[in-house]
Amino acid sequence: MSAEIRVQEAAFDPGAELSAFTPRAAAAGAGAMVSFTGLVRDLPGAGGLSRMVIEHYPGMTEKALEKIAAEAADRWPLGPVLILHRFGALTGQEPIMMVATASAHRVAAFEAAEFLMDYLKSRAPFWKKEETGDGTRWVAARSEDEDALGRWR
Amino acid sequence: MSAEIRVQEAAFDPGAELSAFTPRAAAAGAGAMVSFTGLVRDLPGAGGLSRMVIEHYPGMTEKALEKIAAEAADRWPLGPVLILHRFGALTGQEPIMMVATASAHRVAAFEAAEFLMDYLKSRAPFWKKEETGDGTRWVAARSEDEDALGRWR
Amino acid sequence: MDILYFAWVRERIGLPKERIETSATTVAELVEELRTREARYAEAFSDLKALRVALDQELSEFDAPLAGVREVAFFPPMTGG
Amino acid sequence: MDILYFAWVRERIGLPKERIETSATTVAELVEELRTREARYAEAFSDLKALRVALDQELSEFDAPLAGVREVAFFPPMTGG
Repeated sequence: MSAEIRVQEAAFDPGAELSAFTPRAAAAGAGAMVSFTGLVRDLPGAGGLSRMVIEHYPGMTEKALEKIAAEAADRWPLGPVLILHRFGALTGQEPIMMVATASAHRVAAFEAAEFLMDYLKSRAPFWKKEETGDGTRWVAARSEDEDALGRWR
Repeated sequence: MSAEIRVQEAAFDPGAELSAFTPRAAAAGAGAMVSFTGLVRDLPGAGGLSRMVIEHYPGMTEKALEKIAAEAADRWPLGPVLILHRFGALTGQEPIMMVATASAHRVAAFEAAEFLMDYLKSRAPFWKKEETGDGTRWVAARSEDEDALGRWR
Repeated sequence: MDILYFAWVRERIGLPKERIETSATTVAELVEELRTREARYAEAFSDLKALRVALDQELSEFDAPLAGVREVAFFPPMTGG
Repeated sequence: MDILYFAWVRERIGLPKERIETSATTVAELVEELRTREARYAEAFSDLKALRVALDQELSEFDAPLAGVREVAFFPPMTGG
């Protein structure tokens, strides 16, 4: 397993990332690749989302993501792993983050991607703030996200 | 849900497909996109895989894939869905097929992609033949693939 | 009625498609009729558990009736993805 | 010891980082000390269940000892992804 971890302010194109990931997965003998991409939802209706600002904890963020990737590699036989997360100001419909996994078979690639997402949601120090026509608010953590970790214990 | 189903002989780039899929997902209000890509495994060792040939049942293939996509859309609130599968001769490390799903939340996007893959494996009329240094053989169906459908009943 | 063969079934029988006249009323009866034709058919249809059948491009069963069916396809379990 | 604040904790306290001298031996003691400082601290730390703490950039607990710790961070539950 070789993990590529990137925490960046710049926008990215999920397709370009998958194009770069594919030959690395293939060269590692993978038969299955899974990618997950999170997008800023452009909620319709009054006071729709106009902007999202993501704060993070430089230093701890990278350590937390490395740890999550290493734990995934302990549980499943993985080829390359990508974890990419933006911070700063984002507008509607922009990609927020992405993970990609590769393995010999599909179940391992799917499970590892879900594991990375579940841990990233509740254990990596990112905080989202939404700005709408009605004002700004910090996104509240959802108890379902904490509960999702139960699957992996 | 709008499903894009493609059965083609031509090679494709999973990244380019995801680049095209992303704005469609974002425009549909999706916050989560999942993609799965199957690759020809280039098995090392004596008689390694030199070529894969995929046969399919023109007409039935498209119908079966449309039906699987429609069933996924009945089960989860989905944005666009992509199912793309090659036939004909493929060489090592080439992408064989891809599915992509989009939904408001990650669990639906993941589950729908896994559902599409499980049904595609056992219910869409494709057959793989592997050519190695030792000769050619039709890939045998795996009982785990049939068992995987039990999750969705 | 058009009969289609795929993958190793096609290879064993030696052709992808043929048109036949039959009075078989079920898939199983059609298989019995084909088996008596030649050794290559008998061999291809020796183990029905290793085969799948589609009627007019829909997966079906060996005890299904053939009334109104225009296209029957025989093939091994699918291995896409 | 460096104390860092993130998200609404940072906003309520009004600064992202400060250096303090403390004789607190656990996170809980440190929180008590901060609460007595000013109303904005008392408010930020009013409900510990709504807070998380990291010691030297590792998630930790409020009853954890502070011996040897150089950086303490307080923040709400994470909402990445």
